Amino acid sequence: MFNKLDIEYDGPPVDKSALSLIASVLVAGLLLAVTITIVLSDKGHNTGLATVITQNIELSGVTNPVTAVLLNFRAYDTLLEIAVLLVVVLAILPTRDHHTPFFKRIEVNKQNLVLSALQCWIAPAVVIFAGYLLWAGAHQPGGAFQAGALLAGASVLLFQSDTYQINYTSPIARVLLVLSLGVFITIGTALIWFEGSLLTYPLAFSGLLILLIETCATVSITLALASLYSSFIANENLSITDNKHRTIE
Amino acid sequence: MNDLSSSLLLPAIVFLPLLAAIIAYLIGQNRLQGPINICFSLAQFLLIGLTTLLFLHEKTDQSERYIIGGWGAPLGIDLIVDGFSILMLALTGLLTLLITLYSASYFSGKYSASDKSLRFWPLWWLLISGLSALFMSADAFNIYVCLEIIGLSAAALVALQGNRAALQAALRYLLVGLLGSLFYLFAIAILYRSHGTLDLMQIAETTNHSFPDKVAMILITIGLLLKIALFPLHFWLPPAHANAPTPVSAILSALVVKASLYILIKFWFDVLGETTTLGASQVLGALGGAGIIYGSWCAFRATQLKLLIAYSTVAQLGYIFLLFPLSEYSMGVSSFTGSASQAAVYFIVAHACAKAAMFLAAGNLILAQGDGEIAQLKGIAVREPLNVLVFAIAGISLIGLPPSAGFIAKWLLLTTAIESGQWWWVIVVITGGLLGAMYLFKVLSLAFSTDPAVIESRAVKSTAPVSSVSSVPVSNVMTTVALILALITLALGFNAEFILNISNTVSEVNDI
Amino acid sequence: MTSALFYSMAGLALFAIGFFGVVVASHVMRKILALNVMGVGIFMFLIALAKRNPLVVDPLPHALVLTGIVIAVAGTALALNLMVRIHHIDQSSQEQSK
Amino acid sequence: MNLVVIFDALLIFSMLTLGWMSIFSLSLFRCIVFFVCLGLLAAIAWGQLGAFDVAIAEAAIGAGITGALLLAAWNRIRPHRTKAIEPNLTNAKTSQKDTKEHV
Repeated sequence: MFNKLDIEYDGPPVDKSALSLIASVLVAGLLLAVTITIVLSDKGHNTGLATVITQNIELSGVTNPVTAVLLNFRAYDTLLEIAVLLVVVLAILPTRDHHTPFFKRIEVNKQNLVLSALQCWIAPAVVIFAGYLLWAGAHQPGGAFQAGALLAGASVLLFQSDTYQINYTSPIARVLLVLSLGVFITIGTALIWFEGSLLTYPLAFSGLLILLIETCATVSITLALASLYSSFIANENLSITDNKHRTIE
Repeated sequence: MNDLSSSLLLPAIVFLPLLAAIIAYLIGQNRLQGPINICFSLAQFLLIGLTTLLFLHEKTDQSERYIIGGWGAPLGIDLIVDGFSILMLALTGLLTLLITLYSASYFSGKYSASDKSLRFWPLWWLLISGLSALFMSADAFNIYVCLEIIGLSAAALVALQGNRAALQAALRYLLVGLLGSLFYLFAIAILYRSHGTLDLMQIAETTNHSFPDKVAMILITIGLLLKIALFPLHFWLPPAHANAPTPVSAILSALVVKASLYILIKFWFDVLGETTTLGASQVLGALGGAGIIYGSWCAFRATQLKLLIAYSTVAQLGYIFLLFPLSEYSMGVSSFTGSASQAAVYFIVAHACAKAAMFLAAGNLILAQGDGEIAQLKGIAVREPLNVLVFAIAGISLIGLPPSAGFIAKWLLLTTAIESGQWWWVIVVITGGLLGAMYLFKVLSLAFSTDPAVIESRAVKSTAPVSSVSSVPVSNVMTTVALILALITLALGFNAEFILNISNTVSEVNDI
Repeated sequence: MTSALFYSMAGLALFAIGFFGVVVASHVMRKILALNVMGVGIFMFLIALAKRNPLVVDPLPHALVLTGIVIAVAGTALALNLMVRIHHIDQSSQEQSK
Repeated sequence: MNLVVIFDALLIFSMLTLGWMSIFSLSLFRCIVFFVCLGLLAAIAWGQLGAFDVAIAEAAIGAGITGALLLAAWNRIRPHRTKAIEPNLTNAKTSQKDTKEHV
């Protein structure tokens, strides 16, 4: 079923071989029928972990339960999840440093009016709103991932034209990309000394530490998502050089 | 309270590779890259070794838990270590050390483009941290995250080679991996719905014959079988393992498929053990048997050396799946105890060492020959005697001839099959062994052929290289690492009691 | 019958549609889209599951879904990158043969 | 109450349709657009279910960033790009921008 991997642009949406088609219709239908029966028949556990979480929320340092789960109760998951994002960034970003500065502004004569208006007005507003989301994540919906995604969206907008450029392979970008993972690991390990267990926040500082980790996470996630986007826009040269290398088969 | 559950050791096993990944990424192109990574791998090996020794020393009859964040099971995430996972961890530590040594010279710029190493090292360490985290995880969703780290970094490592075949193999591998994880995630959602917790132990305590648990088990099995590449779902494995850089092939065959297998065994026997049925385990066994025959046959017909070894992995995975019917039958109730589980554990260890040795040796031979065609290997034993020796030792273990780890593993499997009265598996195992002997001797007889004309023509060819095939002298380090792995395979065969003792611990632990 | 039940069934249906698409669709990008649809289906199932008791909202599945969304975007990016690189190689080899 | 049920039913129905069309539409571009719409509808549905955190994340990441990535990749593999690159392969950056305008 994965033997055929088309990349040609045009082509029928469906693989022509009818046998696999019928088989998969059957499988998918069966799966659907079976699982729907479960949902209808089984009552299951009624509330999950909701009660435990509400009981412990005061010990977590934040009042938004989702943030408490993400960055306190199940912080280890979040740490590994940031590692997942790092895997993809490492796999995609060009390896060679172009030796241009991290952030660059180029004056372009001919400007797209709509785009520049967006850059001037919307982008700063998005940045402020992202900051608000990050800060508000402690007690109401919001948090590092949403803020990071918003900022990444803003930067996609900002770097659509060539006026601003970010070099994602420069040393500063490297440091910022691994910042959240590094800070997370450092805090987590340091807490073993102070509190005796991994990622155990002391009650008095937990809110502060969570905010610190979230801020770093926002920076890294923004940069990671924006660099993923930029790799599709401008890595033409990279993939050409990649092919030229001698490969050992 | 004992040392292991309160000490730094368990989280450090996950965090050290993460730290290594960060540092490897930050220092970038540097002469120190190799030495630093070797230091990290040594540290990781020592950490895991210390953990293993502590675990064996304590001789606990229970699994050890490490509580992260001080919250405890339903709310937070725990790390858990029992006999089986300590064995997998020890294997990870050993292979990390040896393959890192190998890669340090493989990626030193002599054999591959230097900027490949820039991508390789961070991804390598993230893969290792994913594997270590997986073997210690006690939380169903945490396992999902670990599986994704492993799947994504493994696909990225396969793509490192950069040619079309490797990219296509990596893409297929990635898509299959994502599909498998989605099935697993769906099963986790169903489990959480009916049990209200994500902790494996707590799910195991409340599990019963209920319908949702059965469906969850089916979904988990389908998803993980996709990732393990059991027979009808194996299509992605040979190209991915054959087209990856040599050290990556070694770790993929030795550990990455075993990681999914580990999770499947854990769910099948420990967590959702009550939902499994005799029929289902016979089906898995039958698929494994078909995999043995089909994989061996494809290996016999392969023309590329690495493709042959990759198909042999498909066959060897089939042997491990015989565990499911055999253990079910011997115990009446499915549990990870008894001789079948010992055989499976021994098989996993033996195959990991032998297959890693074989891939490394094959990589060396291909480097020396400049070509991956099996037909080109004629008479190579004269020029690369040590690597051919490694290949032969690993091959003996894979076939299951004495004295090797593979022999003991197969012996255990055969005796279990006979004891439980399931004689048909004996036929499958013996046929698989014969087919294995056929494809491995095909390679070896070519390598040892001492037809003087051939050697002469090779010598002439090597003095005046005309074609695009370029041969490089293989560095001593790379040969030595392969040799060490092969010797470990032999030593496991001579000194069977050592591992059997550990696997005794395994069965004791899982008995509880 | 609560609305959460409807939504969880819709999630299951999306999962099935996505799985069907992964198996049947021929283009890589369609397969990637189908995997994402499957993901949305599972996330929907999880979120509906968090609301199955109309009085209590269970925040744990929400956190799981947040993690899952980020992982899904990471996997999608890697798959798209590999696809683009294969396409690039195909294109340059076509140009060379011309 | 009745209105809410109708709203839910409409939402679910349109999501299923969009899910189907985002895989099986004839043109890849439409597939991507439908997928982004699916993400936005999913965000609404999750808001309806009380998961505001996830709704924000889905709208921003699931629909926004994924959509942008898909569109960028689509732009790289669609056929007429070959003609745009050929004349000035050395200066890929500008041709990039030219084709960008056509989107």
